[in-house]
Amino acid sequence: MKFAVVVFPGSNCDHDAYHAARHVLGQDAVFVWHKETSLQGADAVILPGGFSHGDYLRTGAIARFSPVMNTVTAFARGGGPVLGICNGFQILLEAGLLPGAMLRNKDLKFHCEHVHLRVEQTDTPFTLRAPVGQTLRIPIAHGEGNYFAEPDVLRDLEASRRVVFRYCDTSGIATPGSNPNGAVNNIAGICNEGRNVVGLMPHPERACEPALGSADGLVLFESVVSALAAQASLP
Amino acid sequence: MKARVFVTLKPSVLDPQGRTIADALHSMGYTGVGDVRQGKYFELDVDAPSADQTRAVAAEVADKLLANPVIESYRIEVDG
Amino acid sequence: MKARVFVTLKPSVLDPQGRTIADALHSMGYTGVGDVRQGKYFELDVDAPSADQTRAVAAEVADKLLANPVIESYRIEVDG
Amino acid sequence: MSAHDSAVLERHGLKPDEYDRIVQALGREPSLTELGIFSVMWSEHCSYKSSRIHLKKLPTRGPRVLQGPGENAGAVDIGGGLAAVFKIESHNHPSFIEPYQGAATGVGGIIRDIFTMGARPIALLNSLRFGPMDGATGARTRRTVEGVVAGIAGYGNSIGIPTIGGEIAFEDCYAGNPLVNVMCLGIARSDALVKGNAGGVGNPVYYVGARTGRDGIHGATMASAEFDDRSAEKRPAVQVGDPFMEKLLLEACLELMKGDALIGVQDMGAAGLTCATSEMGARGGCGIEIDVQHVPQRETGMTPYEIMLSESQERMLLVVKRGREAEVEAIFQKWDLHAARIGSVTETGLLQVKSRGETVAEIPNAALVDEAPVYDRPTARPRYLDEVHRLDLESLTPVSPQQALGSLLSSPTIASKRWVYRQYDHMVRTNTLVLAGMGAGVVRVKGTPRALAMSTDGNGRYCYLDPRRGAMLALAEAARNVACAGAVPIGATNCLNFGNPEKPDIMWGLVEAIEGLSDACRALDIPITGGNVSLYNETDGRAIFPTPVIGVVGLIEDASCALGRSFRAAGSEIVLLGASVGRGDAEPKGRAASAGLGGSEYLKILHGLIAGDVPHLDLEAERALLALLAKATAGRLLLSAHDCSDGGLAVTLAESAFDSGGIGCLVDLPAEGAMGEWDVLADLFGEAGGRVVVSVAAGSLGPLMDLAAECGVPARRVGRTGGDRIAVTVGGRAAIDWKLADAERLWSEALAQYFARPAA
Ligand SMILES: Nc1ncnc2c1ncn2[C@@H]1O[C@H](COP(=O)(O)OP(=O)(O)O)[C@@H](O)[C@H]1O
Ligand SMILES: [Mg+2]
Repeated sequence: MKFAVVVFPGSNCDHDAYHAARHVLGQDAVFVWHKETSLQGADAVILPGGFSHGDYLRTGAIARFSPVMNTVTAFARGGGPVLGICNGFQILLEAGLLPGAMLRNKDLKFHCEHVHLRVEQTDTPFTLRAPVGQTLRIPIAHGEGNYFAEPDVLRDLEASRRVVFRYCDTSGIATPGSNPNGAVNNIAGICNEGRNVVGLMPHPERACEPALGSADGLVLFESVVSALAAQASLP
Repeated sequence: MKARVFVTLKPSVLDPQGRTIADALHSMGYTGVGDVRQGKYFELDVDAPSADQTRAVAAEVADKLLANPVIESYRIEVDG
Repeated sequence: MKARVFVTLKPSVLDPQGRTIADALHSMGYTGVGDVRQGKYFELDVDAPSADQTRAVAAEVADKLLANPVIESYRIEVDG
Repeated sequence: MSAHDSAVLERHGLKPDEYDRIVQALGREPSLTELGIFSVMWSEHCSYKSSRIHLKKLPTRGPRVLQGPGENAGAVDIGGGLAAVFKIESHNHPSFIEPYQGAATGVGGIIRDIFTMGARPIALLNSLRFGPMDGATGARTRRTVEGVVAGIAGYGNSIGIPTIGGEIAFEDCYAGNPLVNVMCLGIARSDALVKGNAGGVGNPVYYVGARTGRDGIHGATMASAEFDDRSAEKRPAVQVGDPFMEKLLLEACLELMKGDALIGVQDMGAAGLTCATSEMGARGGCGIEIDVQHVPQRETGMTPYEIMLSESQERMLLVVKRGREAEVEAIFQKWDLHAARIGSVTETGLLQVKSRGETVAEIPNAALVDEAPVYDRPTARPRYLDEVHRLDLESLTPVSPQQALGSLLSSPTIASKRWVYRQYDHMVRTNTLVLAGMGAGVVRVKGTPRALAMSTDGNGRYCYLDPRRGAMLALAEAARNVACAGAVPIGATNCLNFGNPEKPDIMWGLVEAIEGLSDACRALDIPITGGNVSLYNETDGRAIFPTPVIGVVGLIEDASCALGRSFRAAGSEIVLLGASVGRGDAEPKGRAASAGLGGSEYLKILHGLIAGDVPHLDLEAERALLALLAKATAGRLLLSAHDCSDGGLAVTLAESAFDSGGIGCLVDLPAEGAMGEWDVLADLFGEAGGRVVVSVAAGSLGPLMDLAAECGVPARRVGRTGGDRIAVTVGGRAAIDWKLADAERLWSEALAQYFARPAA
């Protein structure tokens, strides 16, 4: 299968996502410049981490106007799997493909460290290979990952089981102490109603090889490969 | 003409920056300062013939780009 | 009373944020918007008996904490 | 006498005899613009006029050196057709004025030096010095630390280069003069290193990046008679960094460098356009003609003087091949950058500056770059040295080892730096093999089996007591650190932070340090490929300690052999490599003890003393130790390795247990004869070089001991990992017995606690 890694000006985890898809997973992967309008026939789209447009104004605020976002939106509406990682998640929020918004981390500091995530939902293309409740050890690296949504939106997210990842402690319990940024309900990642668009603040692409300290992030990429293979084998 | 756009977090949104500043001020002895809210402030040079048109452009720009309606609201002032 | 503090970069200090926003607006077709400058905006609830005293507290707080005198300047408005 | 009165010369920092040399070089009186150009190029910062003759003493050659000092950065061969390109630079003064922006623009500057060489930057490090975190200046220091750390993070994180290492120390002398040194390393194809040369008469000269403003125009040149009264306030002394702009420049330049349209490139750092044009012209032996009218400007009404001297950030100067303009412009266009053609290469050897066609400056490039004044400044051994070497331990009351360890672990210099490195994205680019805080920074080189380890080290306290040996110790420590990670040191860069060189005692320290560094580099076979000199680090006449900071780069042939500092398994054997105890040598008791504790963190923290002889160093032994570590790591004999430095053996043992997931240790150090209290303290807290604590699986103990004997390195099994305590005895007598979790909590929270204090 083929991954499209979208490159915005200021993306800086684009090479990392590409490396994970291509060299660790052994799948096909292409970079798509933000001014392009074709996804080059990709089966899945990754909006990578970084600081698109310097994160000036607001994270993801300017990137969502890039020409490629119309294509990504159409791809998402058509059910294509889209993964937004960190800045990619922020862009999905700004673009309205996912609900809510990001605030500064509650201590106003950038945090780069490994955290634990509990997989809450496995009926998304990016989590179907992970058992519910599995705890993943994956790094975060962000200054604005404090997820916020109005109470009614939040109720809806929870009721429709669209919180995909929650920050938790080593034993899988979502505690205040395991919440690195103040995100409401310890939310680390969510999906859309169609469940094909997933955004998360932690960086699974940084946790795909034991040499880097964890390979727990690999399951997200393996899941989408499986999801697409399953889809392809349908009549 | 010059338009000024003030973007603030909606009252329902917790403002971590404002909170931190308020805490710092209290610990510095400024107990008379209660709530602090931090927002953004933009000055736009708009090439428009009237104050009304300047305001209209600024409002469009604020709606589309400068403010995120999920968490923020804005106010506009136009010079002259 | 409410004090509003506007903190802006001094005129000749580079404002990368403002420039990036202006560039974005231009590529979105807002060619009538020229220069954009971005600053910070604070609302303080000050427990002081008069507008003058509110302003004085706000100025002190701006000097000490809200503005970085090396690159920024500020302006204060007091309600009422 | 001259066209410019003495006040003008003074404001430009030019001495009367320097002015005469300018007149001689030009064969006429300079215009004010020309004077400005000379003043920045002949400034200490650009010309190295006080240090140049001494820097020549540094060994800069070696079989791996592809580029020594003289270009934007040095480069060493790392095999597989690749080069590691690296350099360190200071941004001390700007960081004191505005900590966030000062540090951020320092990072931006060093990154540009690396990618101008055609290398993709893959790692950042730093070395920071601040005043004490408490006391009268504590609040200001804490604000400075917060700003500097946030600035380094803000720039590095945004541009996407991991900050993988560094060091921070706190000392009174830096209260009015913090040090911010930043290092960057990149990878290039060794046959495609790009130089800062101009060449090819008629080739176009391009300007790319941020528009020029009045920021950063040399302070000394500010309020000259030609300017109106308000110009000073229009000109901020501090620049604001724009990492987004630099990210675009980085990607665009690297894309351009893949082709062959480029002749040479240089960033506009110190002395801006002036330095870039004249240095590129001088290196290429040609002339450059520009018209400042074509320079993109951010402010209106800028004079040629201002444009030539502006130090606005994120700007590059390029010379490209004639006929390839469209191709070059298209690449920059893709990245939303505008490449402005501002002039061309000439055969004259002159820097010709025009403004709307009219010549405003015309100076031989060689006069600016190669013929700058060079001084052999007088030196004198400072008198304070006689005082500080006296150390009478008998007049002090010894502190119990356990209490001393607690004080050291919670002192800001030794405490965990997690509060700092958590703010740095140290994992972006997915190469980081040894996470921040776990020893030397280690990044793999994708597409090869290799990895690079790097470390920055300095020790102002040692250099204050003995600049020569202090500089040697700094190099040895940096080398040892990369060796502990499994690497062979292959090159070094240095940043020499000193006070006013016009003072003979400061100059003496500078020369001593350079000579010491040279000797150590020769002895350990580590060439210096570049560096930076930062002088005049003084506030109110008080100079900082002499502070050479060394960055060493090491090569790991098999990335999977990379090691961290922490124990990995309970029940492994702990071995001390190198001389067995803190005294380091076998001098008679008593004197030995004082020698062992001289200059130590123990003396400073527990007794408020900076005194004594600096720690022992034996370069031959150090060399043998490096060789042993290389063989032992390549043979996968070791589970962890951590060198003894600040705080001595006791702190090294504790740190080996920290971040291990709760693996304690049981250690017994050998006693020699009757041990007095001071002997025990010296063994535990003395900082003699050349020692490393390693842990090995039981089965590897024999092979390691054999290898050590073969390499001529003393090695002694001193204990075993395991349990939940740090327990150390000396000659069987209890010295330290502490619950690991308690010690680790103290160490890991100490620094953060300072920042939880009120802002005030
Ligand atoms: N302490 C030093 N040791 C060796 N080389 C040095 C030292 N300081 C400066 N250099 C070399 O002198 C040259 C000019 O340095 P510098 O002016 O700092 O470069 P830049 O123009 O990039 O700021 C560089 O090649 C640098 O490596
Ligand atoms: Mg340079």
